[in-house]
Amino acid sequence: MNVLEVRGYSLDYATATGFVRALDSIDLAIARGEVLGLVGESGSGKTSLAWAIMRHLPPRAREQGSISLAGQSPMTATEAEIAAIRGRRIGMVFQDPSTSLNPTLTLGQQLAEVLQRHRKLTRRQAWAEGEAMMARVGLKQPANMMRRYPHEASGGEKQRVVIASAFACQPECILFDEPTTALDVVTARQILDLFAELQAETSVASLYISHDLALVSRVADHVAVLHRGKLVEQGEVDAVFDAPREDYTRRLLAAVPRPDHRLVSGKPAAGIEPLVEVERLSVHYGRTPFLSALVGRRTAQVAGNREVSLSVRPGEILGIVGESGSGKSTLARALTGLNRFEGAVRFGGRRIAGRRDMDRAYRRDVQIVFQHPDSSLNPRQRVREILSRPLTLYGGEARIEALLEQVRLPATYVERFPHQLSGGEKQRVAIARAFASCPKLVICDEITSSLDVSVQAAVVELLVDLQRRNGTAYLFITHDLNLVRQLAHRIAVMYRGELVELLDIDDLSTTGPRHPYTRELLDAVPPPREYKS
Amino acid sequence: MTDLSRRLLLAATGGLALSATTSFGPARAAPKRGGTLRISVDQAVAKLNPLLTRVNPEYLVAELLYSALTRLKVDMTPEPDLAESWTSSPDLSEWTFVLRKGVVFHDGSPCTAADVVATFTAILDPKTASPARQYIGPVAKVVAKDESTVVFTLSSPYADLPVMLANTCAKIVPAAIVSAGLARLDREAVGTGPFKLVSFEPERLIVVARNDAYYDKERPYLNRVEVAVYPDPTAEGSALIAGGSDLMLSVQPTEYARLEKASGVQALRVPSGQFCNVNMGCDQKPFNDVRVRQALALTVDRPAMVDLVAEGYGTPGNDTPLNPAYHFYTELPLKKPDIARAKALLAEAGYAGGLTATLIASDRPATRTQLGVALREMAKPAGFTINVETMPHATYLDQVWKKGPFYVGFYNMQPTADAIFRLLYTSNAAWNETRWNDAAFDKLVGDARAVIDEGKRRELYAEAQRLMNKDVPSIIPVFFDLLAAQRKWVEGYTLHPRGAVFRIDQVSLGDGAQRRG
Amino acid sequence: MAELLRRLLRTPQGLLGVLIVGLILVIVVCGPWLAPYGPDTLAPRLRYRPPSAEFLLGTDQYGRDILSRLLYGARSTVILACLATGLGTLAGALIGTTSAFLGGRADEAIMRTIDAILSIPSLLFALLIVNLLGKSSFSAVMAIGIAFTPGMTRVTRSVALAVTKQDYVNAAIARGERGGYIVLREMLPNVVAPIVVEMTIRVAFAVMLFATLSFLGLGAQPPSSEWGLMVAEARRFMHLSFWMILWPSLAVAMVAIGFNLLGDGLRDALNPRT
Amino acid sequence: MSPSYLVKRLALIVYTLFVVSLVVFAITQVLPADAAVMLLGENATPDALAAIRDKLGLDQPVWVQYGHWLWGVLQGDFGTSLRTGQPVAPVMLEALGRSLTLAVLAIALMLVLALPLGIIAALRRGKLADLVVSIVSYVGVSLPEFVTATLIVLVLADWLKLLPATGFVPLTENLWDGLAHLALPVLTVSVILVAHVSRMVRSELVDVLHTDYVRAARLKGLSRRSVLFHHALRNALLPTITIVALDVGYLLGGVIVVEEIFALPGIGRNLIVAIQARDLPSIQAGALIMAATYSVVNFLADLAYAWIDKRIQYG
Repeated sequence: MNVLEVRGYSLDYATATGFVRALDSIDLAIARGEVLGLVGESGSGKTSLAWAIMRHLPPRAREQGSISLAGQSPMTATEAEIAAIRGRRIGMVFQDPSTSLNPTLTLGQQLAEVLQRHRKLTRRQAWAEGEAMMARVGLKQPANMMRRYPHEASGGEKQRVVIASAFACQPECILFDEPTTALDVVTARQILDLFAELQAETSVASLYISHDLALVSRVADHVAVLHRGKLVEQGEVDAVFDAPREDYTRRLLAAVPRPDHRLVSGKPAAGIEPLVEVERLSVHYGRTPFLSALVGRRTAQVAGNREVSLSVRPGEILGIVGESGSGKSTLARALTGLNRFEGAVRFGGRRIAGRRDMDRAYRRDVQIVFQHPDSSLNPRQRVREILSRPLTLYGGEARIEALLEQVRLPATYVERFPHQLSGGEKQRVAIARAFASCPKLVICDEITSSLDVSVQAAVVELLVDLQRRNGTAYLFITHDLNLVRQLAHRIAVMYRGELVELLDIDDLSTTGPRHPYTRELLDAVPPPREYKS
Repeated sequence: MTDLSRRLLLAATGGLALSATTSFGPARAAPKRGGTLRISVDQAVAKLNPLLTRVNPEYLVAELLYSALTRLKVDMTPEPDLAESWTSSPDLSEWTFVLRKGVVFHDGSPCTAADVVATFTAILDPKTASPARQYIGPVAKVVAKDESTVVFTLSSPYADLPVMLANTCAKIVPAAIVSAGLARLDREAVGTGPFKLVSFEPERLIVVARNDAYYDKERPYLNRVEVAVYPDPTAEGSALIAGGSDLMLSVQPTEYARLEKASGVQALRVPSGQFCNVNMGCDQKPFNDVRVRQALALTVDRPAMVDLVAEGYGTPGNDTPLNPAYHFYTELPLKKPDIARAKALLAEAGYAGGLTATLIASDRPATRTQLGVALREMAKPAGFTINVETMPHATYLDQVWKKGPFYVGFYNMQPTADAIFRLLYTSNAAWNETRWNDAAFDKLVGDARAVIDEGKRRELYAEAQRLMNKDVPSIIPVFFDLLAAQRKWVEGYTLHPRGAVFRIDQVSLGDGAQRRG
Repeated sequence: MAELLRRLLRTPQGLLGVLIVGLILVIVVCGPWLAPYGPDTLAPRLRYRPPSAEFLLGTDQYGRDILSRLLYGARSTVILACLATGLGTLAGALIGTTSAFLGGRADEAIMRTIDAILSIPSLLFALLIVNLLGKSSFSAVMAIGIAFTPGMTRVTRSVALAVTKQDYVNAAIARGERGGYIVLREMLPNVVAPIVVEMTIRVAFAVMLFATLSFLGLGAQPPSSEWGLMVAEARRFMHLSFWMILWPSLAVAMVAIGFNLLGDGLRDALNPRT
Repeated sequence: MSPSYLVKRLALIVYTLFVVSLVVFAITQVLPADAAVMLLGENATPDALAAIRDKLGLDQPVWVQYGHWLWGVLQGDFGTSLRTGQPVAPVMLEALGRSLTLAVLAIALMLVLALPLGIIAALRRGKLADLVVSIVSYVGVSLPEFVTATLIVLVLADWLKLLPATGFVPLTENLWDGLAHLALPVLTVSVILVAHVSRMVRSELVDVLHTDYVRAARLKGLSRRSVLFHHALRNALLPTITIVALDVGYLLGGVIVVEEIFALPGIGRNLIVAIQARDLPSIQAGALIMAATYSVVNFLADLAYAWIDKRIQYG
C-alpha cells in the first residue's frame, strides 16, 4: 500500500505569455519505509513537485492528475484540513537551515510549537518532548540547545533541529529537499547517517530530492530522474545505475566526477624552479571593525590562515580542499591582494610581502575566477566591456572574439549582458576574462560548485583543455573531493585555517592520507558506484 | 480736531464717541470688579524692561506694570499719570512737573522725584540704548527740585514735551534699580503700574495681578490679566471666537471680516496714522532725481492700494506721514494715477527706456511685501521694472534699513506731527531713511516746535506737508486703520489710534464673561 | 528600459504614478501657454472670486487668476524640487559610494560625521542654511539639497556596501584597476537603481519642504507663484476665500503623491521578488 | 551587549554633539545680521553697540568665542538669551519637555492606528483594503504639516468647535485642559506618522511573509494566525522600531511648523524665534539639545532592537 502516490500529475503556471508547464504527467509512488530519490538539475521541477505535494502552490498554478496521501487526496482539502495534514501526516526538511528557521525564536520554541499544534500537548509537555526529540536526533545537551537561537547553533545542529521537527509527529511521509546541499561534506555525511537511521527506525515514506546522483545512489532504494518537468527514468537504484535506459540519465551519470577516472595526464616536470612559493602566509580576521560593531552586525568569525606554506610548479594543478571556513578562499584572496597578509609570496623570483608589492606584472600573471558568476560579472556591463578591461590593462593583443572562442562561446555574445547568459556561460565568460592576460597561474575558487553536474563537467573539461594548451598552473579550490582527485596533481588539505596535509595524488591511492581529518574527509565522500556506460 | 472726532464717530466702536471730548474712557454703569481678562498678542514679549520695549505686546505689558509721567488721550493730547500737573517757561525751554504724592512701587518703596530723575538719566544714557532717547525731545538735563517736583531743561524750545513724555519707553523705574543695574528688570518688574507681575514666559504667557497699592483707588477693576502669545494670526482669531481669549490686541486686515461676523465677538476699528511707505534714497541714483520719485508716485492707484494692502480697512495716503488722525493734518488733493505724465517725467529724467530697481521688503509684517508686489504691477505700465525682494527682518535691519536706496517701511502712528517728521524726514531725523535732507523742510519743522500759537503752527506744518507731497522723499500710499476684536462681555476697552496705548486699567468684565484662572 | 517601463506600468502605483507625474511634466513644459491670464496681473476689483466660468479656480487677494498662477508656478515648484533632490542625491551618492569603497577607518570617520549631521533635523538644517544664504529660491534649493545629502549618503553607502561585497568589485581590485574606475564604472551603475527610487520619493519631500520653507517665509518669495508659497500666502486669506488655499494645496499634494507612487512603483519594478 | 559597546556608543553620542555644535556654531557665526544689532534693534547707537559687542565678546576671533562657549557648556552653562536675557538652558529644556509630551502622545496614537492598518494592508496585499490604506497613507505623507494643521483647525476648531484651536496649558496645571489643547497638534503630527509608519509596517511585513522560515512555519501546519503573530510580526516590527526612533528626529524638528501654528512653545518654535532673532546662544543650545535627544532615542532603539532580535549581539 503506497503512502504517497502521484498519478498523471501535471502543473502549469499562468504567466503574462500564457501557461508554462512545470511538471508533465508525473507518476510516482512511495511505499511505507521506502526512500524515493528524485534527481534533477536546477529548473527540472523538483521543487515544484515538492510544493505540489505539500499543497503550497501560488494562485496562478493550474493542476491536472492526482496526488494522494494514504488514499485521501489533499488536492480537494480545505485550507484548515491541509494545515492539519502538514507537519502531522507529511513533514518536510528544507535545503538551508539558516533561512528555514526563524531567527527571533529559540530552537526549542520552533520545535515545540509543532508538538503543541498537532499533538495537542501543553507547553510544558511539548518542551519536554522537544528535548527528547533533540536528544533523539543526536544533539548534545538538548536542554541547552532548546534555549538557543538559530544564530547560536551550527549549520549541522540547525538541520538536526529541522529534521527533529519534521519527525516530531511521526508523519507517514517526509519530503527532503536537498537537506545536505548547504552543509559541509563532513556534516552532510553525519546528517545522511542520521537520516538513514531515523528512516529505518520510523520506516517513514521519504521523498529525497537532490541534484547529486552519487548521493542519491547511496540513500535511496528507488530513483526517479526528472528532466524539464518530465520523469525520464524511474526504477530500482541498481537498475537505473547499472543499466540507464535514457541517454539523459547516461549523460548525468557520465558527468559525475570519478576519482579513478583522471582528466589530466602526466605531471609537471619536477625539480624545476616553482612558479609560486607561499611562505608562512598568515591572514588574521581578528578585530570586528569598529563600525560593524556599532551597527551591531558582528562580522562572522572566519578562520584566517595560519602560516600556510606551499608552492605551485609551472603548469601544475594544485587542488585545495577543506570545509567552508577552513581558509581556502582566504588564501586565494590573499594571493590576489584582496586580503592583507603576513609572510610572503615568492613569484617569478620576486618576493612579495604585501599588497603594495603586487605590481601590474604580478596581477597579469596571477588571475582569479570566483565561485558565483552572477556576482563576479558586473550585471550592468556587456560581455565586451567585461572582457576588454584586462586587455586594456595588460595590453594583451588577443581579440575579444578570440577570447570567447577560446571558451567556446559564439562571438555574437560580445553585446550580451550577463543576465542574458546561462550559469555555465557566465562562468565561461569569467574564465575567458581570467585568461585574457595569458596568466601563468589561475586561482579557481569553487568555480564549479554553483553549477549543475553536466555543466560542471563541461567547464572542468574546458579548464583542462586550456591548461593543456597554455600550460597554465591552477590553484583549484573546491570542497568536492572526487572532482579534485580527477584533475589535481597534488592536493592540499586545509582545516581551521591551517594546511594540515599536502600530498601527491598518487600517494593518496597508495600510501593514503596521514592526517585524521583528511581521512575523515575521504570517508565522508566515498567514490560513486561504478556503472556500465 | 473736529475732523478727527467726525471720523471717529463714523468708526465709532465701544465708547469711542464720547472719549474724544470728555476724559479718556467711556461713561458707563459702575463697572463690575474682579475677574481675569485674557489678552492675545501676536508676538512674544521679549523685553520686560520698560525702557527697552519695542513692540506693541511689550508696550502693553510695560503699561500694565509701570506708569509714566503723562499719558496720551485718544486725541493725542497729554493727561496726568504720575505727574499731577506741569507748566513751562514762556520760551518753552524749561518744563516743571509736579508728581503725585504717596505713590509706591510694587516693592513698597515710595516713588519720588529722585526715581524720575534716575529714570530719565538712564534713558538719556546711550549705553542703555533706550528708544525713548530719540523720542522724548531735546532734553538737556533733568533735576529734582524737591521730593515731588522735577524740572526738565531743554537744549531748544519744545512745545510737545508733555506729549512726548507719555512715550511708551519713558516709564518710571526705581532709582535703586537704575544704580544697581537695569539688567534686573529683564526678569522682574518693579513699577507703579495698576498691576503686579505674577509670571513671565516670554514666548507663551505673561500673568499680572491687581496692584492694590495703585494710586487710583477706583481702578483697576480686574483682578488678573493674562497676556497670551499666539504667533499665528488665524489661530489667534480662532482662539477668540472659541472663547479662548477675551481681547485680541491687534487683528490682521485679512482676519477682520471673519471676526466681524463671529457671534459674541465685537470687532474694533479706529483710523490711525499707522502707515506703510516706500522709502527712496534721495542721495543716490536714480532716486536723487525728484522727477523719478514723482513719476513713481504718479503710478500709484491709492484707493486700490487701500484695498490690496489694507483689505479696505484704511485711508489713501498722499505721500505725507500725516493723516486725519493727526492734529495738524492739512487736506491736499489726492494724487491720481497718471501713467502718461509719469512716462514723461521718467523720460525727462533720462530714463525714456524705462528703469529697473530692486525693492526690498522685510518679511514682518507681511503687508510690506504686499505693498511691494502691488506697486510692482502698478508701476509696470510707466516703464518701471521693480523686483521685489523679501528678506528676514533681522537681515533687513542689519543690511538695508536706513542704508538701502529703495525699500518698504512700516510705522506706528506718532503722537505729534513733530514726532513723525523728526523721526523720519528731517535731516537730523533719528531714522533719516530717505536722506532727503531738505533745508526748507527742516526749517519749517524746527520753527513749529517753538511756537505755541495753534494757528501759526498749523500753517507751518501745512507748508511742510505740501513740500513732502511735492518732492516725494517717500511714497506713502496707504494709512491703516487699527483693528482689534474683543468678546462682547469685555467692557471699557477703547482702541487707541496711537496703537501703543491700552488702558487695561479701565477694562472690566460684564455678564457672561468666561471664568478664567 | 522598455522592460522596466512595462514592469512599472504593471503595478497600480507605478501606473498611477506615471500618469500623475506625466501630467505634471506636461504642465511644467507648456503651463504658460495653457494659462488664460498672466500670473501677476492685478485686478483690484476682482479679488477673492470663487471659481466661475471666467476664473475656473477663482482669484486671489490681488484678483490674480489662480489657475494661471498654478500653471505658471508648476515650473518653479517642480523644477526647483527636482533640482534640490538632484543636488542632494549627487553629493550623497558620491560621498556614500566613495566611503563604502574606501571602507575601514575612512569609511567610519565619514559615516560617523554624516550621522552626526543627520541628527540635526533636516528642516532645522534647511532653516539655518536659508537664513545663512538669504531667502530666495536658490538658497532654498541649496538648503534642501544640503539637508538631503546626509540621508542620501547613508542610503547610497548601504547599497554600495552591498555592492563592494560583490565579486566583480573584487575581480576589479585583483585586476589592479584604479579606484576611480572601480567607483564610477563598477559600483555606481549598480548603486543607481535603489538611489533612483529613493530620489523619486525624495522629490515629493522636497516639494513639501519647499512649501514648508515658504510657509515660514524662507522659500520662494512673492510675487512668485511657487505652489508652496501660494498655499502659505493663502493661509492668511483662508477665511476670506477658501479656494485660495484649497487649489495650491491640492496641487502640492498631487505632486507629492505622484512622485511617491512613482517611487514605490519603481521599487517594485526594480525588485526581483515581485 | 558588551560594556565596551556601550562605552563606544556613548563616545559616539559625544562625538555627534561635538560635530553638531561645530556645524551650528559655524553657521551661526556667518549668519547675516549682527547679534548686537538684533539685541538693540532699531535703537542701536554705535557706542551702545560697541558696549554690547564687548560684553558678548563678539569682537573676539571666532575660535576664541567657540572655546568660551564650549567651556561654558562643559560646565553646564549655555549662556543667556540675547533676546530675553533669560538663561538659555532652562528655557530650552522646558520647551523640550513640551515637545516631547507632544512627541510621546503622537507616537502613542500613531502606534494604535498605524500597526493595524499596516498589517491589514500587508495581508490583503493588492486587495481593496490595501488600496484604501495606501491611498490614505499616500495622502497623509503628501500633505505638508501646515496644510493638514490648517484643515484640522478649520474643521475641528472653527466649524465644529470641538477643541481649542491653539494655546498651550501645561498638563501639570490642568490635565484635561492640557490634553484638550494638545489634541489638535498631536492629531496633526500623527497623521503624518501614521501614514509613514503604516506603509513601513506593510512593506516590511510583505517582505517577511516571503521568507523561507515563514513558509517553513506554514508547512509545519501552523495556522495563518499563529504564523502571522508568532513568526512574521515580530520580525516585521523590528525595523519599525528604528523608523519610529528616526521619526523622533522629525518630531523634534519637523513639528516646528506644527508648534508654530498651534502656538505650542516647544523647542522647535523656540528655535525658529531664536533663528529669526539671531539669538546665537539659544540656537546653539536648541540644536544641541535636539541632536542629543535624537541620538539618545536612537541609542535606546538599538538596545530595544538587540533585546528583541537575539542575532544582534553588539560587540
